[in-house]
Amino acid sequence: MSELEPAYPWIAFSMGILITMLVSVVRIDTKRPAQIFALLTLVVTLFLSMSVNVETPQSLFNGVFEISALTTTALSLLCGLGIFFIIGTSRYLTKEEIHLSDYYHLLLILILGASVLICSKDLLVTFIALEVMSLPAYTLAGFRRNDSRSNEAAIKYFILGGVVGAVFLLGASFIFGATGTTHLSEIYTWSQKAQGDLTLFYMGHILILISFLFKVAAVPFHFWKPDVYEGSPTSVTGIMATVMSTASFVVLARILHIADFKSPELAPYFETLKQLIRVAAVLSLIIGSAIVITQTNLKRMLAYSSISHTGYVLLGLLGSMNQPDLIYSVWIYLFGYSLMTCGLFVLVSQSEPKLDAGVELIDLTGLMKKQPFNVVMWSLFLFSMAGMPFTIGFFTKYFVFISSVNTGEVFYVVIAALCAVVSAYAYLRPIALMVMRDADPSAAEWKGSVASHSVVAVSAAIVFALGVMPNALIHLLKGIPLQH
Amino acid sequence: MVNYNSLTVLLTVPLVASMLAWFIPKGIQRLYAVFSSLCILALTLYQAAPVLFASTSAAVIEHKLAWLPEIGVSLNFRLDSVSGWFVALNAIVAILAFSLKGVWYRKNPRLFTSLGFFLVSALNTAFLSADLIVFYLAYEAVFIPMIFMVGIWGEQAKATAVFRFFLMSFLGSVLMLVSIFYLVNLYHEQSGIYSSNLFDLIQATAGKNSPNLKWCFIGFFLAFAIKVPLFPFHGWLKDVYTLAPMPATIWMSAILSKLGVFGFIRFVSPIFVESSQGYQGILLTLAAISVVYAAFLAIRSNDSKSLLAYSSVSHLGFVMMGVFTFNPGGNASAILLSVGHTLVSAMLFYILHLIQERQTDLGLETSHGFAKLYPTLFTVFFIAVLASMSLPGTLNFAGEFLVLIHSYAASALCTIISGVGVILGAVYMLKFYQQLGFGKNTTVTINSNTGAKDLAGYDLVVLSVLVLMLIYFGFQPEIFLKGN
Amino acid sequence: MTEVMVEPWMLLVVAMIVFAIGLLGVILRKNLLVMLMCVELMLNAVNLSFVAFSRMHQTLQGDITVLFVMTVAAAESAVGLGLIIAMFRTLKTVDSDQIQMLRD
Amino acid sequence: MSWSMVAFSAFSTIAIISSIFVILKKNPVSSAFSLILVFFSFAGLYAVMGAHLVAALQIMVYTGAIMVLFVFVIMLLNADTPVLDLKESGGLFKAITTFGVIGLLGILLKTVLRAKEIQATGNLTEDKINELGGNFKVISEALFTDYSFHFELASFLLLGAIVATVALAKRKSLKGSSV
Amino acid sequence: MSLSLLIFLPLIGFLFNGFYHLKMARSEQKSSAMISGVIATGVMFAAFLVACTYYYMLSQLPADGRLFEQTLFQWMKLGGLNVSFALRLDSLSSLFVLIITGVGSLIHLYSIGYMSEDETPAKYFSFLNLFCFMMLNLVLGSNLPHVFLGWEGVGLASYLLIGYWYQDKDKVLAGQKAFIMNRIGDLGFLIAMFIAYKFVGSLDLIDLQKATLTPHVTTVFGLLIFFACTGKSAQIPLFTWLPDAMAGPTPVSALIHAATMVTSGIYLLTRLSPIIEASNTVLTVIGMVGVTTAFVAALMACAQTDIKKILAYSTISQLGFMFLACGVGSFESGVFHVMTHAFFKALLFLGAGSVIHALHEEQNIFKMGALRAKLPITSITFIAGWAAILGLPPFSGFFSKDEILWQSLSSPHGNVMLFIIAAASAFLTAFYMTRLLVLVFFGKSRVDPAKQKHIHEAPMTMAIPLMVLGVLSLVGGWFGEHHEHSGQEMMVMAASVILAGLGAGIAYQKYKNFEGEEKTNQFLMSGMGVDLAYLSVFAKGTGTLSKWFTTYVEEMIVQRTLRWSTAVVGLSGNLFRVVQVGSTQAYLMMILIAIVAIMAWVFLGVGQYGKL
Repeated sequence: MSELEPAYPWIAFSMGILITMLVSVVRIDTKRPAQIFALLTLVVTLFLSMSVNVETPQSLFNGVFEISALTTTALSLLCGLGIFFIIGTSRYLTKEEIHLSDYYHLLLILILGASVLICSKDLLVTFIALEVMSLPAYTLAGFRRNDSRSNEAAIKYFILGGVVGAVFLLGASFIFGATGTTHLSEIYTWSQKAQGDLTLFYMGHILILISFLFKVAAVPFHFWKPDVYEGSPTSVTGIMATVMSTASFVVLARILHIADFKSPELAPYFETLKQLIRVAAVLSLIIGSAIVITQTNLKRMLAYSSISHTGYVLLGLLGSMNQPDLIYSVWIYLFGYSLMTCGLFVLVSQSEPKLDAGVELIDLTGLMKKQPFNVVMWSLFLFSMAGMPFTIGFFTKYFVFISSVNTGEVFYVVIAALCAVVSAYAYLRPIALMVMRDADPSAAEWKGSVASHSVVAVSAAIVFALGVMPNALIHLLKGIPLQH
Repeated sequence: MVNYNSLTVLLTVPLVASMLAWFIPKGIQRLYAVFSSLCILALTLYQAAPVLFASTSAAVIEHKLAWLPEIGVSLNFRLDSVSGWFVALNAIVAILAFSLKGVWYRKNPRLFTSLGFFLVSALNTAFLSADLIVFYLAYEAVFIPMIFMVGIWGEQAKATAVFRFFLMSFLGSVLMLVSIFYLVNLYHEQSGIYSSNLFDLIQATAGKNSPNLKWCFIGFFLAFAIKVPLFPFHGWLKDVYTLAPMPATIWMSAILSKLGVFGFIRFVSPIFVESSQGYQGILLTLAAISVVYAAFLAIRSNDSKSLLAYSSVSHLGFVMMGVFTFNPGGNASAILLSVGHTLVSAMLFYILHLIQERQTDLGLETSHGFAKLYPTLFTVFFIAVLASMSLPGTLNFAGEFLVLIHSYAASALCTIISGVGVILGAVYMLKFYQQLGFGKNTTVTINSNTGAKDLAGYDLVVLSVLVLMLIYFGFQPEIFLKGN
Repeated sequence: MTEVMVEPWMLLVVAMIVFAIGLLGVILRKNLLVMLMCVELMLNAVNLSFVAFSRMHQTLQGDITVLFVMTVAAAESAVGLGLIIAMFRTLKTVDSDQIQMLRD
Repeated sequence: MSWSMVAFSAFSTIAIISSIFVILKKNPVSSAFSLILVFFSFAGLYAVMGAHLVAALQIMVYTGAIMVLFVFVIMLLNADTPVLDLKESGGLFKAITTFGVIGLLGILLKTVLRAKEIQATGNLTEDKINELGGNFKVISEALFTDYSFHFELASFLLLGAIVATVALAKRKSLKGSSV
Repeated sequence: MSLSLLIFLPLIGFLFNGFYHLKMARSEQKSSAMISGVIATGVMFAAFLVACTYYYMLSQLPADGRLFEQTLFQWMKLGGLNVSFALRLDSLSSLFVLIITGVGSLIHLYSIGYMSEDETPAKYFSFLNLFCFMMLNLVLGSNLPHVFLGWEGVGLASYLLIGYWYQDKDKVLAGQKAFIMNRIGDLGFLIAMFIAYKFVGSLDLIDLQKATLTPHVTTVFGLLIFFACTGKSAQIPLFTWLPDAMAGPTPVSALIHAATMVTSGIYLLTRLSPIIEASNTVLTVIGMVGVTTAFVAALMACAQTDIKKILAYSTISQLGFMFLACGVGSFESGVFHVMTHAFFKALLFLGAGSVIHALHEEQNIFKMGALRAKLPITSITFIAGWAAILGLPPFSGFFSKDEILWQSLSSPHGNVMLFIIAAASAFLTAFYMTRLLVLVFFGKSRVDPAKQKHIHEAPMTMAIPLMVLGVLSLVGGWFGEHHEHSGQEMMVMAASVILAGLGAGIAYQKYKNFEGEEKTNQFLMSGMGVDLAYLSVFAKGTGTLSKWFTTYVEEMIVQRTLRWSTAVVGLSGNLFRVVQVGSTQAYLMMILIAIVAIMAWVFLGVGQYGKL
C-alpha cells in the first residue's frame, strides 16, 4: 500500500492528459481520439476519486498537497462537470469550428489545475496551480478565432488575470515575509502564537484575498466577468462558471481560514475581515442583481447572475467565519450552482451561431412552440437559479440563509432575500419570452444534439431530484469540514 | 382526538393526475380533468371526513414522514378544522376551474391539465403542512403553474402583470422565509435541535416579545397580506386577474387568496401572539380600508373582470377583519366567510366566462340586457350576486355577520367603516348585474363560435349545486363552525 | 565612518517602487505589449521582495519561489504574446483601446 | 560605504529609473530595452543579496528568453503597420491612477518598513550555505526534494503553455487538426 | 298544522312560479297568468286561512301567554352567540301576519287581472310570493338576525318588483335606489345587532325586551334601529326612494310600498318598544322625525301630478303619522294605523291601478277626469278609501288617526307642537286626496281622446279585491281596541274632522272645474330637492370618491409606487452598468482604487485597535 494511494485520482488524471496528448499526436488527422481519451481520463478520475476513501486528511509532498473528503468530493464534481461539458458541447464546438484536439488538451489541463488548486496547502503551489488553470482558460477564451470578440475576451482576461496574479504573489511574499513560510499549515501554527506588529501579514492576507475575490468576481473586482463570459465560446464560459469558480471558492475558503483567528491578537483584524466580506457580499448581491435585470445578452446575463450568486456564497463564507462548521452551506451552494449553471450553459450552447452577435434573450422567443422539452429544461434551471422550490436552487439558498441567520447576520439575509426577488425578474424574463411570445423572425434557431439534450436532461434530473430529496447531498457535504 | 391517517394521498394523487394528463388524448382532456378532480374531491372528503364531519373542532388527523432529518424539516401533515375546509374547497375549485371550456383546451391542453393538478397538489400541501419550511415550499410552488397559466393562455400584454404578480408575491414570501429562519434559529438556540414544526416554533416564541420577533411578524404579514391581498398591497391584482385565463382567475381569487387567510390563522396568530395583539388596531384598520377602498375601485371599474377582482379584495377585507380579531370565534367565522367567498367568487367568474362564451362585449359602460336572452343563466347569476352582497340566507351573510359581530368587539370603528362596504357592495354588484342583464338588448355581439343558448347541461348542474350549497350552508353553517 | 550594510528592507523598498511603477504602467499604457512588459515588471518586483524576505528569514525558500515564479512568468508571457499575435491577426492592432466591443 | 552598498545603490537606481522609462517611452522597443536594463539591475541586486542562482537565472530566463521573445514579437508586429503610436490616456484618468498608485505605494512601503524587525525563522546564514555547498547546491537539492511537487506542477504549466501557444499560433479555420 | 306553514306556503308558491317561469322563458314561451296567478293566490289564501286559525287559537290563550313558537333549526352558533331559525307568533305578529296574508292574497288576486297582458306573469307572481315569504319571516322571526333576513329579503323583493320591467333602465335604477337606500338603513340594523350582542349577549327578541342597558347604549341602539326603520319605512332622511318605487307594477305598490313592507319599521319599533321607550332622546327623535315627515310629505303630495306619486307621498306622510305615534310612546295606535292604512292605502293603490289600467298606463291626473261613470266600482271603492284616509267617521282612518292625534297631544311624550303639525298634516291630507279624487273621477274629462274609447271597468279579479278592501276600509276601524273618550279627546276628534272637511272643501272648490294642467310648485314636486341633493351629495359623491380613489390613490400612488420601484431597480441596474465600459485599463484602475481603499481601511481599521 503506497503512501501515494489517496493521490491516485490526480496521478491518473495527469497520466490521462499525457496519454490523450500522445494519442492526438499519433492520430493527427481527427479530433475524435482526443475527445474520447479526454472523456476516458475524466471518467477514470471520477471513479477513482469517488472510490478513494479519505477518513482523515492526508498531506503529501511535504504537506503542500492535502487530500481530504473535501478535495476528493470536489474533484468528483469537477470531473463530472468536465464530462458533462465535453459530451454536451461537442456539437457546439463543431458549429463554431473550434472542435480541435487542442481544445481537449487545454480543457484537461485547466481541470487539472483546478483540481490541484483545491488541494493546495502552499501559497506557491496555489500560485502555480492557479496559473495552470488560468493559462488554458485565457487561451480557450480566445478560441473562436473568427470572432474578434473572443480574442478581446481572452486579452482582457489575460491582462487582468496577470495583474491580479502579481497581486497574489505580492501578498504571498508579504505572508512569507511575516511568517517565513508559504505552507498554510505552518502559517496556521504561526498565527496561534503570533504577536507584535502583524501589519505585514494582514496586508499580505488582504492582497491574496483580493486576488481570489477577483477570481470569484466579487464586487468590486467583477469587471472582467461579463465581458469574458460574453466573448468566450459558450462551452468555455460554462467551464469558467463552474469548474473555475468552484475551485476558486474552495481556495477562497481556505484563505479566509488561513490563520487561527480565535487568538486575541488577530481578533480585531478578523472583525475587519468579516466586515470586508460582508461589504463584498452585499455589493455583489446588490450590483449583480440590479444589473442582471437590464441585460439582453444571455451570456452576459448569466455573468451578472453569477456575480450575484457570488454574493450568496460570500454570505455562506461569512457564516463559516463565524462558525466554521457552517462551511457546508458553501459546499452545497457550489455544488448546486455548478449543476444548474452547467445545464444552462449547455442549453445556451444549443443556439445556432450568428455572425458577430451573441445569444440574445430575444432569441428565446417562441421556443415553446419549437421545443417544448427545452422550455421545461430552461424553466427548471432558471427557477433553480431564482431559488424556487423543488430545485436544488432552493436548498442552496436555504443553507446559506440559515447559516447566516444562525450566526446573527439576519440583516444581510434580508438584503440577500430582496436581491433574490430582484434577480428573479431576470430569470423569469426568458421564461416569459419563451412561453408568452410567438417567435421573433430574427430569433436564432436552437438545435441540440442528442448528447447535449441528454446532458441537459441528466443535470435537470439531478437539479430536480436534489430539490426534492436533498438528504444524500446534505449528508455528504455536511460532514466535510475545511481542514487547517 | 388525533387520528392517524395517510394524508399524503391528498398531494400525491393530484400529482399523479398531473403526470397522467400527458398520456390522455387531447380531445378528452376536459373530461379527464373534471373526472379526476371529482375523484380528488371524493378522496378529500373521504380522507377528511373524520375531521370535517366531527362534532367538535378538536378532531385532528396527523401524518408525519421524515424528509430532511438533517435540518429538522419533516413532512408533517395536519388536517384539522382550520385546514380541512380549505383542502375541500381546493378540490371544489379545481372542478370549477377545469370545467370551463376555452382556449386552454385547444392550445396545449395537456399542459393546462397538468399544471392545474400540480397547482392542486401544491395547494393541498400548503394547507396541510404543519411544517413551515414545507409550507413555504408549497406556497412558492403555487406560483409556478400560475405563472405558466397566465403566461401561456392569458390575454395580450400579460407579461407585466405576471411579473408584478410574481415579484410582489415573491417579495413577501422571501421575507417570510427569512422570518422562518429566524424562528427556526430561535428554537435551535433554546433546544439545540433544528425544527421548523409549527408547534415547536410556537413554543419557541411563547411569551416573547422582542423587536426581532416584531420584524418576523412583519415578514409573515407582508407575505400573506400580499397574497390576500390587503390594502395597500393589492397593486398586482387587477392586471393579473383581468388578463389571466378564466380558470387561473378562478384559482387565484377563490383559493390562492385563501392561502393568505389560512397563513394568518394557522401561523401568524399562534406564533406571534404578542405582536398580533400589539398590531391588531393597524391590522383591523387595513382590513377595513381594504373593504371600502376596493369597493370604491369596483364601483369605478368599467370592466367586468376587474370589477369582480376588486370585489374580491373587498370581501377578503371582511375575511381579514375576522382573522384579525385573533380569537377562535373570529377565526372560525373568517373561515366560514372564506368558504362563502370561495364559492361565490368562483361562481361569479364561472358565470362571467359562460357569458363571455356567448357574448363578446362585456364592458360595463352600456347596458346589455342579456337577461332576456339567457334567463336561467342570469337567475343563477343573480343568486350569486346576492350571495356576493351577502344577503341573509346565503352562506356569505352568515360569514360576514359573524365576522363583523366578532370584530365589533375588537374595534367598533373599523367594523362600522367596513360596514360601509356592505352598502357599497350592493352598489357595485347591482351595477354589474344590471349592466349585463338589464336594459334593452341592443348590442348584437353574439359570439358566433358557440351556439350556446341558455344555461344547460353540465354547467347547469354545477351551478345549481353551488347555489344549493350557498343557500343550504347559509342556513346550516354549523358544520364550519363546530361549536367554536 | 560606520559601515552601512545592505539591509533586506532596502530591497523591499526598491521592490515596492518597481511594483508600483509596473502597476502604473499597466494601467496607463495602451500598448498591449508594454502592458505585458509591465506585468513582467511587477512579477520581478515581487521576486525581489521574495528574495529580500528570504534573506530576512535566513532561508532559501524565497529563492526557490523566485525560480518558480520565473517559470510561470515565462509561460505567461509566451501565452500572452500568443494571444496578442492572434489578436493582431484579426484586429490589426495592439491598442487596448481598440478592444472595447464587449461592454455594457 | 561598503562595496555592496555602492552596488546596491547603483543597481537600485538603475532599476527604478529604467522601469520608469519602461512606462514612459513611447516606442515599445525602447520600453523593451529599458526593461532589459531593469532585469539586469535586478540580477545585480540578487547578486548583492547573495542569491547567485537567482541572479544567473534572472539573466538567462528574463533577459535571454523572455525579452528576446518580446522584442521579436514587437518586430513582428511592427513590420509594416504604424500601430505603435498610441494615444495616451486622458488627464483625469492619469491623475486618478497616479494618485491611486502613489497611495498604494505608500501603504506598501509603510507595511514593508514595519517589517525591519522580523525575527529570522531559518538558520541558513551565508556561512551556513557555504558550509552546505553553496547557494546552487542547496537550492538544487531542495528543488528535487522539498519542491518536487512544485516542479512537477510547473512541468504541467509549461505543457499547458506549449499547447496554448501552439493552438494560438495556428492559422484560422483549421478544422479537425491536432497538435 | 304548524307555524312553518305560514312561511312555507309562499315559499312553495315562489319556487313553483320561479321554476315555471324559467321553464317557459327557456323555451321562449309566455307563461300563463292564470296558472301562476292561481297558484300564487292559492298559497297566499291558504296562508291567510292558517293565519286566521292561529289568530283564533291565540285569542283562546290567556292574555299573558299568547305566544306560539316553533324552532325549525339552529342557524348560527358560535361562542356565546346562538341564533336559531325559529318562528314566534304573538298578538303583534299575528296582526301583521293577518294583514300580510289577507291584503296580500287580495292583491295577488287583483294581479291576476292586472298582469294578464304581461309577458312573464309567472316571474311576477314568484317575486310577489317571495316578498310575502320574506315579510312573514320579518314579522315571525324570533331573533334579530331572523328579522334581518326578512328585512333584507323584502328589500330584495322590492328591488326585483320595482325593476320588474327590467328592459326599462329607469325602472331598474329606481329599484336599485330603493335597495341601496334600504341598505343604508340596514347598516344601522347591523350595527344595532352588534351592539346588542356586545351588551346583551343575545339577539333573541325576548331577551332584548327584557334587557336592561345603560342609558347611553340604549340611546345609541334605539337611534340605530330607528335609522334602519327610516330606510325601510321611507322616513326622513331616507324617504326619497319611495316615490321612485312607483315604477313597479301598481299592485306591487299597493302591497309592498303601502300595506306591508314600509310598515315593517313600525313593527320593529313596536317589537323593541321596551328599549325604545327607555330612552327619551330616541322617542323625541322618532316623534319629531315622524311628524316632520308626515307634514313635509303631505306638502309634497299636494304638488304631484302623477297619481301614484301622490299616493306614494301620501304613504310617506301616513307612515310619518305612525312614527309619530311610536314617538309619543303609543305604539298600539301606530300599529292600529298600520292596519287601517293597509286597508285603505292598498285600496287606493289598487283603485289607482285600475284607473291606470283602464287608461292604458296613463298616470297624470291632469289627463283624467270624470271617470266616475265609466269606472263605477273603482270610483265607489276609491271614495271609500278617500273617506278613510281623510279620517271621516265612521271610516277606519278616523279611528286610528284620531287616536294618533290625541296621543300626540296627551301622552307623556306628546306636546302641542307635535299635535299642531300633525293636525296641519291631516288638513293637507284632506286637501291632496280630495284634489286627487276630484281630478280623477269628477269634473270634466281631460282624457286623451284616443284613449277615451277604450276606457273600461276592471275585470272581476280586480274588482273583487277592490270591493273587499272597500268594505274593510269602512269597517276596519272597529277592530281596534276602544276605550272611553274623554271630553278633551272628543274636541280633538271634532277638530280633526273639521280640518279634514275644510281641506276637502278647499280642494273641491279649486279643482271641481279644473281644466288644463296645473303649474305645480317645482320645488315641492321634486321632493323639495332632497332627492337631487342626495343625488349630488351621495350618488355623485360616491362616484367622485371612487374616481378619486381610482385616479389619485390607485393610479398615482399604488400603481405608481409599483412602477417606480421597478423603475428604480432598473435604473440602479443601469447606473451600476455605467462602469462596465469595456476598457481593460478602466477596469484596472477601478480595481486599483478598490485595492487601495480596502488596504487603507484595513491598515487604519486594524490600527484603531492599537495592535500595530
